[in-house]
Amino acid sequence: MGDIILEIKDLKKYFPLADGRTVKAVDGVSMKLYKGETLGLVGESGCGKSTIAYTVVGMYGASGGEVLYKGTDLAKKGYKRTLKQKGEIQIVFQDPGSSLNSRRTIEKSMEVPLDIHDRMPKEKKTERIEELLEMVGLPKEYKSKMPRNIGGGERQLISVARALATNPEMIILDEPTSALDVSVQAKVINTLIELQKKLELSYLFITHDLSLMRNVATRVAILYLGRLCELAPTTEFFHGPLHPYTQMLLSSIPVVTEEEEAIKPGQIISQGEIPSPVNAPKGCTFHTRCRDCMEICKTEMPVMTEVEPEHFVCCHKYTAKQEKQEKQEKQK
Amino acid sequence: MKAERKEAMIKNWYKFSAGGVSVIGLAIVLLIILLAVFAPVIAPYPEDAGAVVKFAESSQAPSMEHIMGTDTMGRDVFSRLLISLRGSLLMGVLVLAIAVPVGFVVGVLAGYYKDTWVETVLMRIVDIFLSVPALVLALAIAAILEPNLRNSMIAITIMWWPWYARLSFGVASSLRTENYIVYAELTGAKLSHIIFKEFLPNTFDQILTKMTLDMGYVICMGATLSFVGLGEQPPMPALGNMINDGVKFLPEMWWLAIYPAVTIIVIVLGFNLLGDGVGNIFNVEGK
Amino acid sequence: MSLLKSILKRLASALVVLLGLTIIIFVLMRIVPGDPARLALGANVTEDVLEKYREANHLNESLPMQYVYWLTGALRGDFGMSAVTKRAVIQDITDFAPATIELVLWAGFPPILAALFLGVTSAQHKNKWQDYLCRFLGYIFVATPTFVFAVLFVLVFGYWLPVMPTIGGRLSPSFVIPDITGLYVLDALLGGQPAAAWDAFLHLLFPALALALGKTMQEARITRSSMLQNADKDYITMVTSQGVPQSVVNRKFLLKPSVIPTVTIIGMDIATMFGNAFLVERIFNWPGLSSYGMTAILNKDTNAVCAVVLIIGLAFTLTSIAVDIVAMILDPRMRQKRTR
Amino acid sequence: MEEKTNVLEVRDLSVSYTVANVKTHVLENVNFSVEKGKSVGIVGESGCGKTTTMRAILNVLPSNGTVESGEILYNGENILNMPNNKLQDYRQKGAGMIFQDPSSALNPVISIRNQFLEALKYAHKDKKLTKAQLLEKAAKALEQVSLADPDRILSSYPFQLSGGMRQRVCIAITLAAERQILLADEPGTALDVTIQDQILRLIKSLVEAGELSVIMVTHSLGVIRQVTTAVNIMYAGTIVEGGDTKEVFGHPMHPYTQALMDCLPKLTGNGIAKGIPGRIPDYSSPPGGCRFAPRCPYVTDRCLTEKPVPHETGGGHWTSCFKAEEGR
Repeated sequence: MGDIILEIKDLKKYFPLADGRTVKAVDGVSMKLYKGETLGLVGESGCGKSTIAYTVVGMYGASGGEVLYKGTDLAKKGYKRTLKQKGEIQIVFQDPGSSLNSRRTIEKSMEVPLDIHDRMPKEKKTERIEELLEMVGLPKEYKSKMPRNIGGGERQLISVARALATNPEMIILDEPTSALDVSVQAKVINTLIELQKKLELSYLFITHDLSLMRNVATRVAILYLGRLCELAPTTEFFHGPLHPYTQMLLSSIPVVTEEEEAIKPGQIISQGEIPSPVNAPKGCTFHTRCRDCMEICKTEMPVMTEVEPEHFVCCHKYTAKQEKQEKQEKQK
Repeated sequence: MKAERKEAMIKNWYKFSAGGVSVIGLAIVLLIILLAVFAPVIAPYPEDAGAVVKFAESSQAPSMEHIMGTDTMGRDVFSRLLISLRGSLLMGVLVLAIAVPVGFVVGVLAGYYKDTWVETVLMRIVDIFLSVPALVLALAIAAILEPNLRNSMIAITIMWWPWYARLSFGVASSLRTENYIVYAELTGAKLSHIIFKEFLPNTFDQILTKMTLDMGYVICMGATLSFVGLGEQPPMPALGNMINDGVKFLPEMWWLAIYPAVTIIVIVLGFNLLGDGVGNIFNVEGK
Repeated sequence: MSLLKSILKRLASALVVLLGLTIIIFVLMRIVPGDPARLALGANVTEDVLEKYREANHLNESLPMQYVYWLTGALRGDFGMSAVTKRAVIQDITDFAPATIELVLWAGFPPILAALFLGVTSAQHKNKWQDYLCRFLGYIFVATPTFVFAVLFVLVFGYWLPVMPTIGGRLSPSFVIPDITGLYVLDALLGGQPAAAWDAFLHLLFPALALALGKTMQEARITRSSMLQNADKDYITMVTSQGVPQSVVNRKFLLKPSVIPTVTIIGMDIATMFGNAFLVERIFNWPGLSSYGMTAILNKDTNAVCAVVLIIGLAFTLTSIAVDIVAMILDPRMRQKRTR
Repeated sequence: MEEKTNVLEVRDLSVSYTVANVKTHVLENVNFSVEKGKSVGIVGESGCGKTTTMRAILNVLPSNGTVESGEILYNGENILNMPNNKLQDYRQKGAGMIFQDPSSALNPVISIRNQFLEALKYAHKDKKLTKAQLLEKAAKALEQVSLADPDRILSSYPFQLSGGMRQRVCIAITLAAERQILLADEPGTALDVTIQDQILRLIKSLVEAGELSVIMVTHSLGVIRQVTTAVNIMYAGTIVEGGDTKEVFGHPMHPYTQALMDCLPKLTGNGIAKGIPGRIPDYSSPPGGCRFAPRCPYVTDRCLTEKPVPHETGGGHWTSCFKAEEGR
């Protein structure tokens, strides 16, 4: 593994509600992002995946924990990000309809980061914009088009090009293709992969689509109700998912081929509903839907355990096993 | 690119003229502007727009010589009407030229800083101005100041900006979570960039539509003030004071009040129809 | 959030707004050029008298203190003396207010039904003659300033076709009716005098029409366009596709969401009517608050102007709260949003 | 083998819209049918005419849409020229639709309870059910779609529910009517995958119990494969390939279907193809020949001028493509 570019430590983000209750959107999440890798952050609605992204990128402060970017804690109270950091951490949003100002040309939209981070004369700016468009595989004539005149996939590519304008080190991809058709998604994803190789970018890829992560991510992290359930290198993750929620998630994916069917952990029928993050269940947040629920799960929060190298699970089933093993080893 | 623009023009014209009536509105508005601009040339008796007395020609019914008749001082109603258009249009333009930018900035700031004290303070101020009928406060302000055309404009401007603040507030507060705004923020854009480069183009449609409609309503309110003597002072003609003078001679000398009254209706109608067409281009619902 | 809680919240914000209004009014009152004592008492009084007046009216205190005194006075109903009528302003107001209230009530509420009827008819006969007629009249009426309506009515119904009662007043002098609510039509009916009620109604009719016509057509237009817009919405297609008969769809599913925009602008419209009443009352010689206010404005009777503006602000605020409550009942979404 | 009865049959359906005076030919000669107690899927990407097809089946096209030609047969009768009362009857008891967009399909100012009651009153009007019985059906349907607290849901207004809940309410309203045919337009798009799985299982079980015939349109090939036994691939308003679901997905023949399958990220993780170049054609002047021709890697002159017709390759699997027909 290479250098750590981003480390999140015990990150918490709570939102107070008008009626005095709080939504614990992110409740103690820790993970690392290595340079040049793609970390897939996967989960269903209300799991806090977007909240993590927005906290990292600085849309709002953290309620607790640290966000260490190259060793600097960005989430520290009162810390103001430097312009350089703002340029190095970029984001691509989900909705192609709203990521570009519909009333301004592509060129004008792409000038926004350039004017802030890299002031240059008009001609050079035009050159730079054309270069960026080329990097994402779009013809340079696109610069004078309006967003409504191009397709959703192309709009997302423009967002990517705009993010590249500040020479970022790390890009947060917030469901960049979930609003797109698969034939369009394919082009965007391939472009992202190429760019990553060429520019050594690190991606924090937020999505709900596990099949997509199988093909894109270096490592996959699964979130459920503000907490991390499982974190593992992609191949290992798909061939031996450990957390009961991960297994349920995998088995729920509709697939198109027999080969894929074979990978899915069979016979796990999805049950129950995702509880509201306003009053998340006590103990393990998943225990209300877990088919392997034990007494301890209802009261005690499990902790993240490394069951195999780089494969972390947060579940009493495995912590118990781990302890047993350790005990046995000690006895030996 | 040129073809694309041409296509957009054709499409916009189609949308504009879809109802049919907007074209009539456009024609009325153009006609009024032309008449106002060239009033001194067109008017048969341009000198009648002041303190002139021509007893020989007083109180004549409409005829070939005076197509809208003359008033008790023998002044040509048509000439006075043409000259009064200038003051009315000027009022519309100036009032909006001040009210719109002020309202826009206040509204966008409040919308952008929604749920903070900035919104509370700014929008409460707007609410206060909107808590009394505009006409009442405008009347009060105009009365406290010296009654003349300029002060009536000031009074109307003070009452008019809150509407644009409310409009811009609505747009800005719904757009503030749009990703391009968030992106500009995160990349480190200045507030002025966000207001004028991001919000302004998106508020433009609605503002332009409302401005077109409001031209008519501002002129109408100006006429109302001058009707009660709080606008342009006699002997200078204004739509309102001409009607007021004419009312005293109803019903015999009906032409004194009726022509200016119809003129106001036509002006407001023209801008209304035009505004509907503009709204159709942008898919904005008029008032 | 519960309906009650939303209403309370609405009331609280209205209170803040009214307080702000008093500040504006006070500032207006104080920017009048000249010495307020001199303005109130006239040119030919001695410095001694002026000083006494200042003392009595706290005019020597700082401006904020003056405001506090004025506000506490206003809250007790003490707006000072009118320079024109030489009576306590509050007395004038209580005398003149019912006439304006009666006028605005008639102009504001019954025409809503007409507006809804016209809007719905227009929408259901889209691009037929009914629709064209409604839209044509709508354009013309909306473009006509209220005072022009008033002048035209006086001309047409006063002189040419004299159906209007002799100009001025609320009731022909031959009738005497009990003073119960101050609303003459109602009072006459309560007093068992249908002929007087009819007479009072005729007096009311034309001023009320002058106030109402433009707004009514505006409301009709909004109803029409929201009916048409909603008719193509998915939720209408959904019930149609479920085999609910068209008439039931229109009545139960389309009408309710479509009248909400109309209801929400009624508050604004009634507020504007209070303003337009300033001219209408003057032209029709209607002895109301607005006509009183207009006289005060033209004579720079500051105490009276401030009181009238404040009272109208209050009336407007109460009306818009009432309208908001109706809107909240009709539209559950509004209970959550902060209104205005 | 038991006799096949088509409960619904769409024949040569062509639909156009008029937008700003321009006519767009969206659907072109669409043909498919659903057997009693079976499920049929239509897959296609956004803008291919899936929703238009569904609306046409219920005769609720938007006001600017027109059926140019074709017929839609319900038990042998064309619903496009049915008298009003029969059409009403068909909508009440024949076919019902789950709308795609849950945020616009529910009336914003009417409580969920009343929306249920009104719909169910007409759907069950022959049975003379009481209000309580109707509400019981509503509650049962809500439970079926995994909404735990039916009473709370019933007394809510749509804006008080999350997007996923609203979508399930829409599904429940349609299911509770117990019609013969269910038209499901993207029934899982707004739902989380674990919840979507529950809904799909429910629909599948209803079909398997023989209670229901389903036409499901979606962009997700996986969803189609999970629920339906027959599939139609739709591209730009035309159906380009059809047949048994497993067979079509196992051996796609039309270049569009093949490209679509390649673009789909799979759990096996063998990468994603480059995508399909170009965009869906402009419906105001669609290609004269095969509508996929401008984007097709195997295009020939014939494809540009001549419209391909369905060509069966055995086992009910057919495709409209000259490449398959010529055996290239």
